[in-house]
Amino acid sequence: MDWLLIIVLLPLLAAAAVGFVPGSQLRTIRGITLGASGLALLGALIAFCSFKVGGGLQFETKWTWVESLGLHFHLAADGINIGIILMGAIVAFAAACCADDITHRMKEFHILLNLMIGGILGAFASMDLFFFYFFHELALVPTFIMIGVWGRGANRNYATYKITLYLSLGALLALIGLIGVYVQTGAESFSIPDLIAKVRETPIDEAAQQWIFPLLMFGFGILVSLWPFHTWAPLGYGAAPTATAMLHAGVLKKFGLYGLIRVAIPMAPAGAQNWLGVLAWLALANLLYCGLVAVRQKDLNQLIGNSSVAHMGFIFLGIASLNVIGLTGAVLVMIAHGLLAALAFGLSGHLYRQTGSLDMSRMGGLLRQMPLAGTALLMALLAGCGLPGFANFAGEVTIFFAAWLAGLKTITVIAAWSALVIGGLYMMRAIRNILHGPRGDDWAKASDVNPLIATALGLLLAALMVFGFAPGLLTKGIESEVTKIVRLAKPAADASEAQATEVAVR
Amino acid sequence: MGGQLQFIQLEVMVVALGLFVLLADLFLSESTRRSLGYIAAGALGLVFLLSFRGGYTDLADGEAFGGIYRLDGLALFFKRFFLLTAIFVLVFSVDFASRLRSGVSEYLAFILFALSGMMFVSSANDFSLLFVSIELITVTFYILVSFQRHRMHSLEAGVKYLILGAVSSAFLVYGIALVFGEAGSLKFDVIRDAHAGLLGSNVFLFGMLFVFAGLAFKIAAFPFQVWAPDVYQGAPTPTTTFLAVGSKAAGFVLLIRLFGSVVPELTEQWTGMLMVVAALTILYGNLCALPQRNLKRLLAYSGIANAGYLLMGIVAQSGDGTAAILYYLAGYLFTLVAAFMIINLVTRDGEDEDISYLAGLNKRSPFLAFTLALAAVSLAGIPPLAGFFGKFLLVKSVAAKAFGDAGYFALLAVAVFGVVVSIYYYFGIIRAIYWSKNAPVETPVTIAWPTRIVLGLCVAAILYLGLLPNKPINWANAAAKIEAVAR
Amino acid sequence: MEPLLNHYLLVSGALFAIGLLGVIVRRNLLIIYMSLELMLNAANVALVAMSRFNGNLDGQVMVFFIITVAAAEVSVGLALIVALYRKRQTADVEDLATMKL
Amino acid sequence: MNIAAWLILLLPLFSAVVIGLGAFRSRKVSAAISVGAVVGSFLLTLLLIRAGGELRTSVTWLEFEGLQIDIGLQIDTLSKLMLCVVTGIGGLIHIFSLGYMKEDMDFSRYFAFLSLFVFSMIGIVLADNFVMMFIFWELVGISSYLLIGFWFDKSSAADAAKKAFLTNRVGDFGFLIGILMVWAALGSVGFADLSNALSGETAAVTGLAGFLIFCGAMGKSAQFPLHVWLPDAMEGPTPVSALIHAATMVAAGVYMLCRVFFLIDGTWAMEAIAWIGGLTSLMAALMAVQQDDIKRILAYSTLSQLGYMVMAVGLGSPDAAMFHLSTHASFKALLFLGAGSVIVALHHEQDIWKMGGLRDRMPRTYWTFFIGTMALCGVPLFSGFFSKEAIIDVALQSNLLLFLVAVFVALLTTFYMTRLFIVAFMGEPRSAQAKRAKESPALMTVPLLVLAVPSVLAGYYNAHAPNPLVLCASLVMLVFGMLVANTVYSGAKADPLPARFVWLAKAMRGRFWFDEMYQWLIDRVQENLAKLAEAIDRRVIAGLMVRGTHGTTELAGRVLRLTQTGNLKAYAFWFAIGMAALLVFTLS
Repeated sequence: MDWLLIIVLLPLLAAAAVGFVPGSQLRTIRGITLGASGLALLGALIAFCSFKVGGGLQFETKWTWVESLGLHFHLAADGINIGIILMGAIVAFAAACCADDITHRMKEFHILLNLMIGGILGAFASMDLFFFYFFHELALVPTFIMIGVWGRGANRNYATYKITLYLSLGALLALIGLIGVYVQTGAESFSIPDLIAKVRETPIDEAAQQWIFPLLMFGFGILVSLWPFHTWAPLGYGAAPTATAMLHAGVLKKFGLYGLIRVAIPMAPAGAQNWLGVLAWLALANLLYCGLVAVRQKDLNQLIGNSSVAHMGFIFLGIASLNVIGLTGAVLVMIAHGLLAALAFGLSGHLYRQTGSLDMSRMGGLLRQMPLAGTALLMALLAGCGLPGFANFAGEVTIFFAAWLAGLKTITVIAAWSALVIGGLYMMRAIRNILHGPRGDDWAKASDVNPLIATALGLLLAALMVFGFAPGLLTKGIESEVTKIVRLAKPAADASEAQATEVAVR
Repeated sequence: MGGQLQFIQLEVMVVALGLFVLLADLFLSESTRRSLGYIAAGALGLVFLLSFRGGYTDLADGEAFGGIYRLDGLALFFKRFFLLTAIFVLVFSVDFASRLRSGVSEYLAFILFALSGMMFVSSANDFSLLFVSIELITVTFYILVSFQRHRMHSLEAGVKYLILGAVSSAFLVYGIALVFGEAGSLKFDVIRDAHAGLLGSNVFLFGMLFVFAGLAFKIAAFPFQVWAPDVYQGAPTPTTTFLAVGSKAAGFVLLIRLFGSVVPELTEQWTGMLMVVAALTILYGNLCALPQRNLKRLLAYSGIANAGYLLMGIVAQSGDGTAAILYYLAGYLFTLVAAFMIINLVTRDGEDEDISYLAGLNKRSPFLAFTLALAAVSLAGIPPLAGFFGKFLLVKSVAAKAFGDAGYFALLAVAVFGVVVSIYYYFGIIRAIYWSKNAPVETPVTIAWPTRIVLGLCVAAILYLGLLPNKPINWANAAAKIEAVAR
Repeated sequence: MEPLLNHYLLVSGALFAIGLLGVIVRRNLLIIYMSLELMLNAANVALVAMSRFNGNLDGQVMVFFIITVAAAEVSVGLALIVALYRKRQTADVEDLATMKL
Repeated sequence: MNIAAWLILLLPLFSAVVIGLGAFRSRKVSAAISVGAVVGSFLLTLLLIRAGGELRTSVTWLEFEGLQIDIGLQIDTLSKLMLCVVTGIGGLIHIFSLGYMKEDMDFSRYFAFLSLFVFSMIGIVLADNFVMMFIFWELVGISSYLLIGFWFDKSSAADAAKKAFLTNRVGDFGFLIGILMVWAALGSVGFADLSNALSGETAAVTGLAGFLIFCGAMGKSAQFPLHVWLPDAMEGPTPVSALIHAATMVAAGVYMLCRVFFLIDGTWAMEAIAWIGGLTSLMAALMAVQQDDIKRILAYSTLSQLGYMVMAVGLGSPDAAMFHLSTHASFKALLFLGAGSVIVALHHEQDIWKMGGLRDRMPRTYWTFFIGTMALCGVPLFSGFFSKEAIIDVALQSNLLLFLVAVFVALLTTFYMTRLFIVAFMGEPRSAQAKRAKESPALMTVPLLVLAVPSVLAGYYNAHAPNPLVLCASLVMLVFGMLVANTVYSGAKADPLPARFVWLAKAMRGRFWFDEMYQWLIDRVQENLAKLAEAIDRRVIAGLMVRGTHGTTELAGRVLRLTQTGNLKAYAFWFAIGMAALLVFTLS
């Protein structure tokens, strides 16, 4: 079965379907969105369960789109993206559940929401560079509009402009890099498998790699809020409607990281050798600096936003390690963080609806006031500071091992400090201010989550814990693919790493 | 001679149509005169269809009138392009007729005459034909621009275009004279063979640079762009559309033919200059558009920027680059027609074209709001629309030319910067449509059905060029296969 | 002394430069227009001379085209200037700056 | 047997999950599940001990080339002993809690957390590799956080929980780096593999790695300088203090050191560990002398005893440490539960100066508390005597200075425990609550009685004939301490010490101002760094760089636009200039 095609098409068809429903039929509109994302989730689950580890590309759909340029509509899953697609589908469903806070111009919102979901799933399912980029933009544009029209707060306009310009800049830089890959390989195809096959025979000219890699690194990096291009993220998420923030922070943002792993490293390994050192330091800046900034935040969304930026540091660090452990850990954290960010923004969205403010100094005792939401938030914040049992921990600890193995020792030490202590500090402060202590005065009438949102949050939590208890479900597939990438990037890796282990044992 | 005339059958039909319109004006009553534009548009549609007729396309790659007229893929592409533009502009003119006050039929006729000039330009294979047809366009445009004689803006724009256009013509002519002096002929075929040996001759270079300046004026490239904002703003909106699309495309067909096919060695030598011009054009257009609130002026600046992007295709000096220009222009045609038409409809009762008139448009007419937003998004180069794919092809062609060269990277960097800046102001348009308050006008917009059809066609084309580019790219590639470009 | 091509070119170049200068410095539209004619005629001089020295007539044919086109241009241009004068009672370009920035 | 081992681990988890998902509905069911789970684990532990022998079983959690992380169980003498302590004492404390928490509205939540804690603690005990130990290490940290902050509506409890967690995190940071270093050096994280790797000619890992690993223990076992959280942790319910902060969690650090003793043995880390242990025991004992809160006195006493154990490990005798750990677990749990019984009877009054005369009103509590005190002071034939002797003996063998410290701490221990005992239980009641106090119900006193048994007898399983010198020294200290305390406090209405030793008493009461110092450090360094980062973020990156770029761009647009003067002559002029520029550009 072409599960991926179904998964990607369902939300897009739902967008079209919503377009034909009169705007007054709110229930029908929500039903369509929920149904489509629910079915997509079901499809993703089936695909995930029937996925064969090490079986190469699966669930392929490949249609030629532009013959003369070698563009194909090519969807396929391997060990790396199957997990991300599942995560995306879960978050999409959860976002659809949490989208009921939008009542004004609801029809348009749901069209955009469905487009965004379709774009997100398509971006991660695409094996063709052009569609990879195309679907990302398809998801990005609704994001801008949703923040602009349905956003919140006084900073909305500025936030909309900032996020639009930043992300466009990042996407364009990456696009130039991708075009560079296409032009330089001479494969006359945008298909990633074709390109990889080609560079395996004849790598891209090293001088060109020195251009391609930084273009991709900074282009994709901007999309993922790499320091110092990160300030759009807390601002944008603070202004975004709940569902948008969940989808963007959770899934869409991972696109850049996915691109780094999927394209930048295998295509420009020589460039990577030169630039990954820089990336490692920038990753550290993400972790340490944004962690420190997060400590100072008074607004819950700003805190989640900054901590989410800080968490990106782990993933960058894993990528910068450029070994099997690190890349696997990076993908694992991508998935874990996706679920977590969606959870956190879903909850903050619920809180925002109660009083229209997320000022933490005015909260307090919400664990008593709203036990379900409070417990979920407690778990989310704990997962955010790396508690075992949640998937984040598995990924983060793996990345520490990888970074140490890669010889990034100073960075690992500071990163561990940032993660364990500073991360703990701001999360604990948040728990203390929001959930613990006497109840804030404004919150007397706040109500707990409704069953629909509770389902969404429960689903996210469950996924986090399933992957936390059994990360092997994901890592086996990831590892088998990542190994190929590492081998491509470091042809001598097998020998040298074995040697390293040998030395270590001696 | 009769055999040669069939090469120019389309042009003859267009001129005849123009004369017919002028004559018909005498016999028609005031009320039916309004629909004359639709009749002319319908007739042009027929001509457009005739251009696909086997008997005509069989003439492809042929030459006539001693080789001064060439009918190849490129010419054919542009003839159809201009025909389509003119059809849209004619329909548009009917919408605009009430604001012209007098001489509607003449206005239509002049559009047709300008169109014939453009169609000749696309086949020009000799400097004399080039000059005459380009002047045919320019002179008619002097009239078209200043057609609203009761409006000071229109007259002022006309005078500015007149003087500066004449200056550029003078440069063009002087350049032609110098080139003729060195190459000994006005024929492109002769110059093509001779130019490699003339690269050291300053007179030749001088001449070609003057010719380039004349054409750069047409496309509003830096440093010959200053006229565009004033003229675009002052001219009647259909004229502006025709100027922005048709006249610019006429400049590009000549640039492609001259610099792509006739003097490729010179283009190679001038790559640096072309890159600088392209980069500065992009920068100037986009930066000046930033604080702009008059929509027509905004689109004028954006038009300057787009000329810069299109010049990247010339810089690429390859079939791919040419194809990219064609693709981009095709997308540009539909986007700009839609944008200008809607701006006209929205500001119909207003003093000027201030962006604040867009407020509440999505309530006044969701269709117009959506179409204009789509046009803005396409101009901003965001997938999956025509503008994105065109920019994608342009960037790809430049990257393919020399990836890894710092100069080319600088050009690409400027292009990226320009696109980001442009997203800012295009986004401003979308913002004004969808979420700005205090709408000055709140009555629904009435749209005539032919206008509706044209807008619908534009939307369809913008989406088609963005979503299903397979066939259009093949057409563009086929049209781009002209002599000497296949380097 | 037999006149050489360069002499003709010098004359035409000077004419062109004078014309351009006129366009830039003069304020009256009519005079600017005359300067433009000067620039076109500079090209004519060059073409005729080139034609003579190249030994073919293409250039002279071109001159006819130019003269014709210039006539058309003048008729349109003068009409325009007249219309403007009627509206504003002035032919000074300095007054033509309602659209800017 | 494998199944039994897994069940020991998983029963409490099952309980926690079931109670958690049951969403705290039925109090009775929740309590029954929780108690059943821990008792079940205890019985299974006994089964394993009866079966004897060692057992190893594991499943893979994460696997890479060069890094395999298992969830594996290692059952040997060490872990069996610790399992006994955790599940046995844990079980009694569960039962005690039934009575203690009876009135609480969050009864079920309490038992869910308790089960979660037991699960995590068993995980640490059974872990057969570093990463698994780290995982459960963190889980113990979080369950302790949840339990300390159980009454989270109270700001002090919430703050204490936060403090405990963060202080532990600092230790965990060292632990993690230590694990990474060991892994990098030896290529594995499994204890068995590491031990094999070390068995050859290779020496131990570096002292730094050893010390970093010890940092983890420093946090969990509240060793100087990370000891500050433990006294505050007394904000939690008293059974929690007994379970976590006396018997099990704080002992985890010592247990871990014993588990990885083979790694650190012979490095300079050993010395550091010994000194830190000694210093902690001394400092904590001094602080205990001037506390008035019954639970705090016990908390400092715990610190001090933990210092003993850590010192023993540092001096190369994990056996003595484990010995003291097991005896200490029972009598300290007993003391805490006794204190809990008193606190409940006095309606949550914890100040010993508001007690007094409880001997007659709460006889069972009194007698069991007496046994606990005796054991802690190291009165001969009580369990504490043997284990403490063992440690002092080790100190005597290897480090005279630490021996003196240990002996002095023994004196202080006797002193403050006698003070506590006399002030709280003897004399006349000094408050209305104390007068009305009644003996606690059987649900609470039975665990006390049960715990009293090992408090007396636990020492015999490992009893050795004491070294005469050590015996003399400690007996002298014991008698001296009791006498002094008796003279000072017998019949006293308020503490006379502050009047006599003003500064010393102040320092002791002020806990040597560690909290203030840390607070200062946090304010000065951490907060200022954060402020700096935020300022940079706001001013430099979001301000100067982002808004600056935006502003410059916009300004450039506005300036460039000025060329568009609207003046035709200027346009012609630009045209000419442009032409000239192009000429210069192309022809030069």
